[in-house]
Amino acid sequence: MNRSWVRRWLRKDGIAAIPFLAPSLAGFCLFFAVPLAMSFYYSFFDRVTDGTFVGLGNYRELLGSSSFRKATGNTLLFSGVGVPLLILLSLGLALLFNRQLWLKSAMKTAVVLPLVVPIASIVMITQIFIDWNGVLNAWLYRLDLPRVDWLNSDGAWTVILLIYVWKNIGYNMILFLAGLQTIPRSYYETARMEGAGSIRQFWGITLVYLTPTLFFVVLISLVNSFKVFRETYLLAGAYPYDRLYMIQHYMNNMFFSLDIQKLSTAAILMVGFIVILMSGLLKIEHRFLENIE
Amino acid sequence: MEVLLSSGKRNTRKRIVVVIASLFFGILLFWTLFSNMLIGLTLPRVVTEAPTPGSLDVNFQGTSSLRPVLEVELFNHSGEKPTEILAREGDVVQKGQLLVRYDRTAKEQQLELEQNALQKLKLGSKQLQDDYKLAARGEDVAAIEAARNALESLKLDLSAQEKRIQMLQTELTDRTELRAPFAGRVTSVLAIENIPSNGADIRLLDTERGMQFDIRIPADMAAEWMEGDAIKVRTLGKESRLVEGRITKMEADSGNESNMPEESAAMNIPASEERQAAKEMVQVQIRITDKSLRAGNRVQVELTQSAGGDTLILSRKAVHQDRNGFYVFAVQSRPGPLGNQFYVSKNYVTVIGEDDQSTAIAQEFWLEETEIIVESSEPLEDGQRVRY
Amino acid sequence: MKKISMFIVLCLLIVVFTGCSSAGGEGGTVNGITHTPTKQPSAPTQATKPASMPSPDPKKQSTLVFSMYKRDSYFETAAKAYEKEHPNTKIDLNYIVENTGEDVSRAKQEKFKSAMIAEFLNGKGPDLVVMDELPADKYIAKGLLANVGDMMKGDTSFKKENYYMNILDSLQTSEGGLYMLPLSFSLHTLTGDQQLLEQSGVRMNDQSWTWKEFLDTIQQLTAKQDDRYGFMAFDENKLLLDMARTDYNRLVDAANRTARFDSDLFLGMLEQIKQMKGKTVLYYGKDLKQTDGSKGFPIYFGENELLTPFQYFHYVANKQESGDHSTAFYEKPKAEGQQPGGYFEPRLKIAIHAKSSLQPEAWDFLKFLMSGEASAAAAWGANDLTYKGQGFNGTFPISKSLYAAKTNNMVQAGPLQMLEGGPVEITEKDLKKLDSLIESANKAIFDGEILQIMAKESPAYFHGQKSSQEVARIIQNKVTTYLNE
Amino acid sequence: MIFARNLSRLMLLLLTGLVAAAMMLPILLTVTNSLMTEGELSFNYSLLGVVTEASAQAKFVNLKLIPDWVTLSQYAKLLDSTPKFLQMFWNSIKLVVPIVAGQTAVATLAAYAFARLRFKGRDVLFMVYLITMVLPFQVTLVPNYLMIERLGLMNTSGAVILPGVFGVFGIFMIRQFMASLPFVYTEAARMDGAGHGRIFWEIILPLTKPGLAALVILLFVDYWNMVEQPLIFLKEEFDYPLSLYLAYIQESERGVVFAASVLYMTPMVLLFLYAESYLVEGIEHSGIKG
Repeated sequence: MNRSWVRRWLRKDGIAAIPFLAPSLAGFCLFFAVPLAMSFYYSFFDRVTDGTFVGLGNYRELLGSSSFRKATGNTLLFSGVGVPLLILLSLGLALLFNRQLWLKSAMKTAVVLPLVVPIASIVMITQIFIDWNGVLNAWLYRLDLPRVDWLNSDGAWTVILLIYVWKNIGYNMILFLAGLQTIPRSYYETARMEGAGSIRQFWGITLVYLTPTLFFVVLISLVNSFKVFRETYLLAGAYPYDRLYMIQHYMNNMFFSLDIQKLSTAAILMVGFIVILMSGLLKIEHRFLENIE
Repeated sequence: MEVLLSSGKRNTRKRIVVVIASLFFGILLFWTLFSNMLIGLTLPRVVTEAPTPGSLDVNFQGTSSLRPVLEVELFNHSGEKPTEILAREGDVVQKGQLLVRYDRTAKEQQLELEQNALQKLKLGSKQLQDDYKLAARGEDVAAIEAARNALESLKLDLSAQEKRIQMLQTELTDRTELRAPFAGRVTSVLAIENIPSNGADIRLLDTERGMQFDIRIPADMAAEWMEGDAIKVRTLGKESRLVEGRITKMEADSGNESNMPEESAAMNIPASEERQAAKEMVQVQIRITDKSLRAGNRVQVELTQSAGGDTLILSRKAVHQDRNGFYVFAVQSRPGPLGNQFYVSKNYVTVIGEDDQSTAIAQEFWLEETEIIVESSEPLEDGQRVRY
Repeated sequence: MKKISMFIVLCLLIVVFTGCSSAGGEGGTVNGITHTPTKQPSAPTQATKPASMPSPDPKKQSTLVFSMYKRDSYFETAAKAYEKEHPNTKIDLNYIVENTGEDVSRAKQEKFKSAMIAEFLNGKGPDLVVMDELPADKYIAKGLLANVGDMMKGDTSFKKENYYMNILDSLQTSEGGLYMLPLSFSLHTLTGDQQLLEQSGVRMNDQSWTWKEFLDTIQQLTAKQDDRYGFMAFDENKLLLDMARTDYNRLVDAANRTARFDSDLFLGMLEQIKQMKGKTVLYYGKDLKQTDGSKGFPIYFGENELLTPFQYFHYVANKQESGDHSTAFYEKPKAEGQQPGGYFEPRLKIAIHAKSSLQPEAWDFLKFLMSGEASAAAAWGANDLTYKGQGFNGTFPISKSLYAAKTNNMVQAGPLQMLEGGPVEITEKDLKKLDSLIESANKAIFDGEILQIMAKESPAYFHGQKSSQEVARIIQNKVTTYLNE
Repeated sequence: MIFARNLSRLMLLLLTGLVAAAMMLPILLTVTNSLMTEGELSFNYSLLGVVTEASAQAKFVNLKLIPDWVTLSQYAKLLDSTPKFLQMFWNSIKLVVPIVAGQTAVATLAAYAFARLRFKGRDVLFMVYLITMVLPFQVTLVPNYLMIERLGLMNTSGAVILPGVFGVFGIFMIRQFMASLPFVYTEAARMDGAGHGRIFWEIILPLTKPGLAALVILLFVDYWNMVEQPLIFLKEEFDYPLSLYLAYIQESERGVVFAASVLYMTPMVLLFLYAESYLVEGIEHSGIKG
């Protein structure tokens, strides 16, 4: 009975949604939806203006490009390793900081601080470490090992991964902390009274109620894993070491080659991938929402 | 309990953060205003003007001093000392006017002597005439001859003596006076009373023929002139006025400036040889027949020429010169954080003409509505920021 | 329910409609600045190449937009002069930086590149643009630039004999189109003492030599005598760039998207450059610094970039001071079988937007720029040694008559006062020599991503940090990535 | 029992301490380096990015945490002789504050619709929203440029602020927070006949406080760090925000880069310290009982 009532008023929400959605929708159409639609349109033409329709020609060409495939593979690898790693670490930290802890506040600040470090400093400090004459090579020298050109070796990949994790861990932690606050303490109390252990509590309550946040964090981490391009670009230029050559490099280079078709096509492919990923996540979220209803 | 405590702690922390934040922003705000002011003060201050369109009458002014066309020195040939000097410097004299009287006594005494000698000779001649009459009656031919000879020679002596006296007499009138040989003006009196002079006593100027001077004039300005044309000349001095002159001679300037030591033909430009050299000059001789003018008087030739049609007039101080030519400093405004900021931009210009106040430059696009720097508290450079 | 779906449909419609109409031919006004407000959005604006260039309608009010990265006073002067002559045409000069000094970080350059891409691809963009900072080949490949070569041919009032056509002709693309006109250029040459080289008895032919032959020649020369070095290059990297440029087609196969930087050819270049260091080849940048012998290296050949005629005399005078009395200019080595002729570097390359509705006006203005009628510089002096900030006024102009006027000024001004040493007389004979140098130049110095990648990685080898194979492999990888994008 | 608990606490402290130290290292480096003299900096880092001869074996960049001589000269130089810096600092404020305020407002409203209301096409629309968040800047630059130009926003701060205000991040984030709020909270009000406006304002909004705090922090950080938009859409350097000064700091200004970084970071750190208390303010404290 209760359920059908909910469904009924939900159906009426359409009109109610308009005032809430209108301001956002107007701006969104102007600044995001139109450009997105145009990108989509570009991906089927051979030129931006006065182009002829080439159907899937751009897509075929793109998939035929070995550099694009390389970029895709590298991006998948980087995000595939980086995102889970980041989420695990930040969730762990958030859980840690959600408890009573000495000097909690100071440490929390310490974890969040990398977020505010400007790119210029990040790049410079990274260079101090990985330059040919940098600190890492100085240590190697002391160990009587030959120097390494970090930016042109597989080490660069690790370095970028470290930068990514270091920089975004605070970001995710903030999100998780905020997410954790939405879980009513009473749930834990009830669970504790029912005799559930802390691990059971984590799986049963924390993780379940954190699902929407988690969904969000996954996507943001993914977006941020793309954004680490800025640092990579400043460190290694438009054509970095093979392993570092990500989809963002490809897109950036396509942009400066005026190849908007390939750029748009690559973007659309990327969007397609993300849509699939998100549909999965949304489905999980729906299940969760139904759960808590 | 714990919640209350921690929220109390939180509030203190928040307060601390707020205090630090306001301190931080306060300092930055203060510094923003302060440093802008400070920088503003250290900038060189400039005075500007906007070039006004119009044609500048390019003035040429050449000054020169007059020299006479004819001037003679009058000497005392007697060698006597002047007793009375009638002429004074600047006197306008008529032809034949007495100028100086010289000492007559020596001459008069000599005349008296000579006259006495003549008297003596005349007495002697009576004797000889008598002798001759006597001898003529006789038959002694030789005696007659001798007597006649003696008489003849005495007659010669007599006439010679008479001539001498005559000479002395004319000398007495002529040489003891100095008279003007022509109408003119006494330019200087050199004779001094009672002191015999060796040189000229009076310098006399022929006013009929007038004065003349040489001057160098830019060729383009003199282009319309021919020899014989009239020209206005300004006299300098207390009573400056315009007099009419006439061109007597024109010749292209040899370029050798050492030839003309006197005049200072100048376009009123900062001494810059390059500029002078750039202008072709013409050497002009102008004669003035104005009685009131004296030699050595400064005269000035003023010429005006409209410089081009499309010119802008600028203060002369605003135009500078370097190796590459003339330039001005324009003020360029760029928008800055607190209003506009002004920068110096150096621009080369084509100078068309100048007078002592202003310079005419060729109209150029960027000069429209541009402020040109006239004065600056410090030497300027291209691109420098200034305030005004 | 219905309303919601209506709303969404409406929104999507807006999206699609605006998307399409914007993507179609763009000719609309923006902020009321641009010209031709009436243009069918869907009308193809594909530049129909006119058989003969129509002269601009003098009665039409038009505003030419002229974009460039760096402010150039010559353009400002010229624009104003042109506006005065053509009261109905306004020139709107857009530049990003006052001078390159304020953009050390190249942020503004990135901005300029991005903005130009956005404008061009939206079918707007300037009518004229200075291409020096932009990847011209990409613009040409996308058909964004008009073929000025055609305009030139179609314009009867354009007097070819007044321009260095050898320069313009050699800037044509392989299809014969000419998309950019340089307003000026510099010359890249070798210098040597003619007498000395003739006396040495080593046979050489600078008209046709390749780098290999050239380097062989040097080796022969240095084998004979002991106190003279062979060749003073600027540094290893520049030498490598020069060598790679001549053999570019053997290193890069753009059509098949393959690079051969791991080949023996390239490895050979790298190794040869390093091996010859010392007796045969000296490096200006490093060796001169180390020995403090500012002039003290007797050499057979030096390399030189002449930016102005002044530099020619300056260089000859300098050599004279150090004892070379018959300095002659030689052509730089070229690829095998290539036509004789020296190298030049085009500067201030200007292109016309293919979709500009004001092409006749733009061409007319470009013609005006090329003629140098508005050039204010009277003569070259010691201050004009560098290209920096001099723009058009500093370097060799593309206009022959302007060049003649300038050199004439130089002769008129009398002996050139050098920064050091005595004044140098400028004679007609010298100018003739220089003329032939200009007239024979027919190889443009080009740059590109591939050469930049190479130049970035190779110093590690020259400084002994990595082996040649390692460097070659990295270059090969990166270039392959580039080619396969 | 107590001992074991203390031990585990100690272990935890140690662990987090270590993590924190590692995280802090670059920031410490920045701060301490900002207190060095320019001479010391250039001595330490002169070899950075220089291709040295292989023979120069033992020459390395000198990493130093403690300055030889503590000085504020970098700050003095930055504030005194770089008026551009301060100008850009205020520009950043002028750009970021409206964006954060605007996006928070717009996003909260939209998020409510996405999270608490149900209408047809909601999920599709939301998906479209999300997609735009993922696209790199270059992809939409060309159409965006056109749009901004058409709206007459080119070279005005509006070109940066407006797209920022309508950014999707906030919607997404707040939606997730609102979605996870149990429906029971609003059901009672709903039964009482409260409209969506009231529910939003009186119940949901107070409950999303931690989320809003997180949003403000993250938005501030994101937009404080933005580089591309202002670079492309603003023309004059005096309109540029501080992020551009730092992202493209010049070689000659390396002596002040650390000081500039410290000043650059300060507002964000202060904001975090301030908002942090809201961030951890659990639901129990917000006065609503379930």
